[in-house]
Amino acid sequence: MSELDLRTAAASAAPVRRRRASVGEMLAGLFVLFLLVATVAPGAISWIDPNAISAREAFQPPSLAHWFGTDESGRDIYSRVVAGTSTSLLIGVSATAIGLVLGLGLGVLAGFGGRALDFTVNRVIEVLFAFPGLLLALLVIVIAGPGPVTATIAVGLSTAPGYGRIVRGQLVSIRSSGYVESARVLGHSPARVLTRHILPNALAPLLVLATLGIGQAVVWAAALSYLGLGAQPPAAEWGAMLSAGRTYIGTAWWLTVFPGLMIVLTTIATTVLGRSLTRRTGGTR
Amino acid sequence: MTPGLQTTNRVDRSRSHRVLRWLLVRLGGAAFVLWAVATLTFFAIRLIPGDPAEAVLGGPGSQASQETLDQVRRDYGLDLPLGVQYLNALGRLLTGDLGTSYALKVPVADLLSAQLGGTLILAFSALLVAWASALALSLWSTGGGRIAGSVGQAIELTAAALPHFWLATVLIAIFSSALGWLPPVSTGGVLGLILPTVTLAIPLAGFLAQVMRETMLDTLDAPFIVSARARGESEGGIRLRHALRHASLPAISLSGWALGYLISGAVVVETIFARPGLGRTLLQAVTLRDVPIVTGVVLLVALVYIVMTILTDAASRLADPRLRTAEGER
Amino acid sequence: MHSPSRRPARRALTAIAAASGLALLLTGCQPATESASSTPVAGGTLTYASGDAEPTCLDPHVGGNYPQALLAGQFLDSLVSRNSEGEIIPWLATKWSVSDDGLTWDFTLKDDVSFTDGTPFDADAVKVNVEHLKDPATESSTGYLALGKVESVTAISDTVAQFTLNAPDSALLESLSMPWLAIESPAGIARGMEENCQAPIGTGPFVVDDWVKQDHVSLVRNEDYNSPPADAQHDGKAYLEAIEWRFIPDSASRYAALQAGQVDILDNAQPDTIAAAEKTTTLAHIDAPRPGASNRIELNAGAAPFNDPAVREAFIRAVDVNDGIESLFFGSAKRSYSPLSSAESVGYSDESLFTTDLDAANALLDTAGWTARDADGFRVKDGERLTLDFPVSTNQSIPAEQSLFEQIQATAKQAGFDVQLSLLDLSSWYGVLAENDYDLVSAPYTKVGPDVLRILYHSDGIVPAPSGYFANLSQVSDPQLDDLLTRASEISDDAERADLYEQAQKIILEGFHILPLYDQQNHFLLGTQVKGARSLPTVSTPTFYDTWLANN
Amino acid sequence: MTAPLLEVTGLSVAFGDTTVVQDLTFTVEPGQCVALVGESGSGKSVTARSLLGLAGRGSHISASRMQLSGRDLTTASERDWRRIRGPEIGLVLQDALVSLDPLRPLGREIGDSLRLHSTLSATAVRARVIEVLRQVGMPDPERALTLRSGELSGGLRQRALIAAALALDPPLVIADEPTTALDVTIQARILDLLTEVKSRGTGILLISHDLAVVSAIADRVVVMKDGRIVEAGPTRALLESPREEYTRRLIAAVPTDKPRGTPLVPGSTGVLPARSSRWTDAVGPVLEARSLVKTYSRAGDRFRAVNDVSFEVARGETLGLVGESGSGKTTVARLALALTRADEGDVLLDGAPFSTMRERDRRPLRSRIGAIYQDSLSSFDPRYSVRRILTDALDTAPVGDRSTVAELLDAVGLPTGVAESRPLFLSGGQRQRVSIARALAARPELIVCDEPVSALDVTVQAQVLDLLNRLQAERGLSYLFISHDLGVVRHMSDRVAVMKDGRIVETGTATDVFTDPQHPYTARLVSDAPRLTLPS
Repeated sequence: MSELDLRTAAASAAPVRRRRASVGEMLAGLFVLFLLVATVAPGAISWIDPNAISAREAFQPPSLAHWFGTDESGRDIYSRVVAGTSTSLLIGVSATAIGLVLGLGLGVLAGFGGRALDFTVNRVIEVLFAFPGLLLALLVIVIAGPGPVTATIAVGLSTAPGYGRIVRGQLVSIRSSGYVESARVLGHSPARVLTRHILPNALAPLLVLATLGIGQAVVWAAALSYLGLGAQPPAAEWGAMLSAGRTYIGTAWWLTVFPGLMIVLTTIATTVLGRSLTRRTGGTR
Repeated sequence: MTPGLQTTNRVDRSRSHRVLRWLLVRLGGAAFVLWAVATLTFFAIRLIPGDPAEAVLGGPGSQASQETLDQVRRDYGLDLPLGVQYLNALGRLLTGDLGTSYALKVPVADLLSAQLGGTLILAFSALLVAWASALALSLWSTGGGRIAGSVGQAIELTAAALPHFWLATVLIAIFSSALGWLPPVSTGGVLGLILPTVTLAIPLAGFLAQVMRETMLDTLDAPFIVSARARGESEGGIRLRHALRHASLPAISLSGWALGYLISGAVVVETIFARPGLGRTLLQAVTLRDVPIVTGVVLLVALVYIVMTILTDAASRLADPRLRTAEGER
Repeated sequence: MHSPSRRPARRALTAIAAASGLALLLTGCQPATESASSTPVAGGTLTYASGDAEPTCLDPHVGGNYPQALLAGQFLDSLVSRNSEGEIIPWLATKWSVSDDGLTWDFTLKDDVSFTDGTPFDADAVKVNVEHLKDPATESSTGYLALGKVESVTAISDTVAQFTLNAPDSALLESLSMPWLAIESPAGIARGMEENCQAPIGTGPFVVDDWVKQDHVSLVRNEDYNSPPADAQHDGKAYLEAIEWRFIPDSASRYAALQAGQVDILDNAQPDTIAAAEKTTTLAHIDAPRPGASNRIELNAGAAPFNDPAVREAFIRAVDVNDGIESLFFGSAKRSYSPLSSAESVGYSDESLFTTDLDAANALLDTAGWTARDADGFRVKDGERLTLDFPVSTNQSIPAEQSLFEQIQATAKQAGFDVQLSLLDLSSWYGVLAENDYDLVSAPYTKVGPDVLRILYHSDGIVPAPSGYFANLSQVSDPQLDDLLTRASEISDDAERADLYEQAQKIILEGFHILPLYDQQNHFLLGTQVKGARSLPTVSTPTFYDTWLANN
Repeated sequence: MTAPLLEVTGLSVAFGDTTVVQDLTFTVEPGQCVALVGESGSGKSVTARSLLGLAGRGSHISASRMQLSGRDLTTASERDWRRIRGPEIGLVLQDALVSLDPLRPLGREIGDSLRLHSTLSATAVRARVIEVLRQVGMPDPERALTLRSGELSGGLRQRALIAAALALDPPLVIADEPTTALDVTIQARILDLLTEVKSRGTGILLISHDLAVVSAIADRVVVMKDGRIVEAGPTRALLESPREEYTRRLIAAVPTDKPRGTPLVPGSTGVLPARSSRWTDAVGPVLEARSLVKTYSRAGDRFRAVNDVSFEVARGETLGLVGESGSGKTTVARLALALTRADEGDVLLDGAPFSTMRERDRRPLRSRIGAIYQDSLSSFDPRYSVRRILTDALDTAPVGDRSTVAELLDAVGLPTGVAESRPLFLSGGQRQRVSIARALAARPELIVCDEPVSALDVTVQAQVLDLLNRLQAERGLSYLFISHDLGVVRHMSDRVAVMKDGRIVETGTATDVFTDPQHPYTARLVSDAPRLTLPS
């Protein structure tokens, strides 16, 4: 209980309070839609080459021609923000996926592997928890060297114990749940109970949690980029853009504010959607 | 015939025994985790490509002579078999020796013990501020009807989504550059602590407020609140005497996690606000690949984290008697 | 310019002094109260914000990099210094003479100077310092290389130290003027490296009081100071009571702290803040370009495709840097067309070689055989893409410079070059260079005088020195050039030497081995309450001996 | 006759457009106990809370008259209410574990009312709390001050809760289901306590779903259904000669003292799977438990949840297993189902080993024992519809002898339309029927019923019990029927085993055990069980 992952606490504590999509949820949905379009077809919503350099047009404040202004090399920030969506989201999503897969592995081992294995995995999770977030990521970077791939793996790895604990908790509670017991009473085989009851019921909330996790993964990855250990310029990754723009905060705020805003909005939107999903699926518990 | 207080007598008799047992289990667990962290870090560090001796001399560019390399290997015990090195490292660890920094050539333990205080002061003041503001926010947002609820939720969400480095930039721009109220870099005093503390506290407060608000709403739905109201308790009294306590429980138990989160954040915040501390030391060590320092920081943070979880665990047990009685039934 | 945080010393070298003074430029509005407060006031603490890496050792003998030099100037004195005209002037040594064969130097020392630990400064101390620098265990790099021709030092008397050389070295005085060869207390040195690194003991105007790692170094006034250099404005102890030397790595925070009055002076000023500061009445600007080489991109002639001079020329014709320098540096950096810093009087420029001409570049590449282009628009030859690896050290290139490289990448693409930028930490960057795994590289090099050219372009520099560093990153190997540079380093006639260096620079420029960008940027911003701050005309580090604070 | 203590005329409570209480009229005299009786959704609890001004956010309350001791409550402001709650009306809720703040010691919880409504000093508050705790029969009240509700047993918690309501000695106490979820023996003590409170002149408004409980203490009964009064009158008159159909159904549904096999739903035909039926002639028992022992560790101690338990269930027979909470009933059920392994002893199915086999070998046999649980909802996979739940169970039935989903639903009296619903959206009774249908799917010989009707309203309980009886008669099923409710067990069982502290203290035919208990514990249990007796 003491190391209860925050997101579960926030997510599972939310009882079924509303059914209809709120304004917030609709706005979040719209923003996520924007992100998806920006990822799949950035050309559809931006028209300027995100890497087109024009030194003469550097540091232009937001205008009709450049909605978010231009950066130090005269590149259009709006186009770069759109172009950066796929990179940033890719990092966020893959990091979450890595965390999820590792967490699932740990959780399944603990949840099904018998007492000794459960004990061992729990200790492993405890140990991993003792490297808080960014620290584990930095350790990974020391070992593997900086870069976007390492950063992704590092962030993924640092989220794994959280997911592992949640998966284990889910599995343990489902395994002792009434419906698994009644399936056993009916004489169904363990394999059938596992595939038809335990896994589906354990995975659904996990995927919802993952939605919540993507936002935080984007933030951590951006932090690594900011420290110069993640994605690197001229890649149009939000954290890297922010990092590059921060030098000019005194003279050109738009270099910093817009990529930062994207990170914040992405996190908010995924959290809102994740929570709304929790509420919707949580009702069937 | 009236049932006696036999249940409570049993609780009494075994209480001290149980507290001791709990403490032993926790300390044992802590020792194990520390050992595992040390072991894991020791072997993980060996995964770093390249010769550690070369790293001591400044990396692959140094092209140090074989002689120098051998000398360094002997100095740092790198010529011994891995198992012996490991045991040596563990042995040194037990005496509080974390090795010698590659870059600074000073004992890591001395270096870090000087840095630990700054980080802890920062982390704890941020924890305190986050705690207080989360509590205030959730009290307000659960008490003021639907609009306050929505606004409260929006504030929590936004706060939790703010990256430290961005927040720091914006806060400096506003409070130092534009308004000139607060110093942008550490002064060593309280004034310089404000901006870094706030930077770290805001996102955490967002997280905590989410949890607190949910707990508070659940608490306000609980039958004992009806009981309290039926005694003539006012809304303020309900919040103060009942809801507040319940809402702080998850926040207490999350404090261990929160401290880890804050130390992570300190890496960025200490660099931006030029505060001395573990985070900044770590970042510099990472860029210099100063392995002993990285290892030392990781171990130290793990230690802090473990101590903190034991403390929060104890605090939770103090604050919530249900935890003490529930223990045995597992 | 940023200096590397480790082993940078290898790049910072002494040189034969070309008598070019360092421009000390004080720009920004001088406050109207200037005349009223022109009498120095003693007392107060100056807060210095350094954006350079925190040194790992305060003893500049160990390693020897720019961050160390910045600090060492406050508590160590050198034997000699330079004035703003570039002439060597007395400091701890009052006079010196050289034998006809150029192999024996006698330095006469001040006789009333003591180190701050009470140890008297004498010829023995000089001997101990030189031996310390030449001892491999010291791990000296800069000082070691600078004393390469010095065989030994003998104490003729308490006040006369005799240097014995194995070859004539007209750069000796300039070498000795550098902070990396400053004189420390023999007793201090004897404490061992670990202790000496924490607080070296010198004769300087300030004393290291405390070093709080990751935060600051406290320097307090040396109340008994009596050995200022000959060009100092006053005698006796410094005006300032103390200096708090803070490390503030984040440039935006550093500037914000200066604006807020939290610090009095900062280094590594970012271009946009320089521009902003110049518009204010409360901040002033010191532009002190470092001596030695200009900031330039080296084209590695040691490997394909730049082993073909036509490809080198095509690259230089293809890229456009002028607009970028103008916009990224907000007018604070002037375009250079020379291998040498503008601080060097013998610098030779040829702007005509660097005019951008995309057609010419394309034509050159066509004739060089890079005729085909692939789907991405990059040129190919024998199935090989025209790729240029450009490792960039994040420690040595400020953000504006990194942006400039991105712009180079973009303009080079038009001609069909695929420039691959990779941002690396220092040790990885050295690694890549050591493995000859680069085509383009920018490696600033600080050294007094044109002798820097010998280090950078003599073919000896292609082979790593025993210290491991090789300086000839463009891998120019030209016997004629080697000859010119060797002769120049030993010749004593100034005019003749200037001529040799001009020939050498012509060869370098016309061979399209380098793309000069600008001087090594070295900007300080300071509050106008700081009076009498200047940079030493040796390696442009600031000195605060004459400095005082107006409002305190 | 003096003015009534509480007088309510034409009380209506609405939430938005939904009216949950309509036109309610009743009075409570000092020293009188009036019971509001109704099933879930009848509006009885909302009524109780409206009287405290606590109906909740969004409620709209109207009444032509609502007076407490002659004082008009309809115009009371929130401030007025706060002065009424506590000194004028005390409230006792169900289950003190959640009705007292688990984080605060009793002394503070009970003392709160005194602190809020009096100017007593801390010492005086403490003295009064001790006094009132003593009054409700709390042993060692001084020590109890420092305890939290979680550290007390259920009965003591409830006493503390009553003490909190009595602290200011209010003229009226509203008790909302004060004994639900308590064991019978403790329930009896609490009812005694309330009777004592009443005798001191305090008026009591008792809210309950349980006519039997009510009959023990109430002077008047108000029967509610769907927010309206169905019938009201003095307890004796109402129970003896109910005028309304619904009241009659309610009374009929109480299983206590209804002979085995009589239908509890008026009008349905009775079925009597008498012990003499042919099913019992088969050789040997269906299920036999021999000397079962199961040990758990709690708080460092090991204790025997099940201690040397033996019983057998004959074919076609119902064995009732009755006991209070913690007596080990559910553990016995789990052992019988071989869901946990016994430390000692074994379970035989049709004379062959069942519990000692390997799980793999036992699996084919499992279809012969079915199970029904108290919380049927949690025994369904939340993602499954009724149809999937049943087809999932049908897979384990013997091939060639499989019912269809429709047949199963029909057998338990559910419309086929239910098949596509998810259990979450069904009523409690419907869920339990689905649960029974699932148990039937595999064509078991024996069904273990663990508190199958405890969570149901009494009329629904009656229907489910009737259904179980009918199915037993039709299919010759055997039941191991576990319940804490003596009335239910007696009504359902041929033979009864009484459990206490992990042991079976008495076994015998239902009639023998209940009419002539041999063990003192059984005797106490029987005497404490509430039945529809009339206040004498």
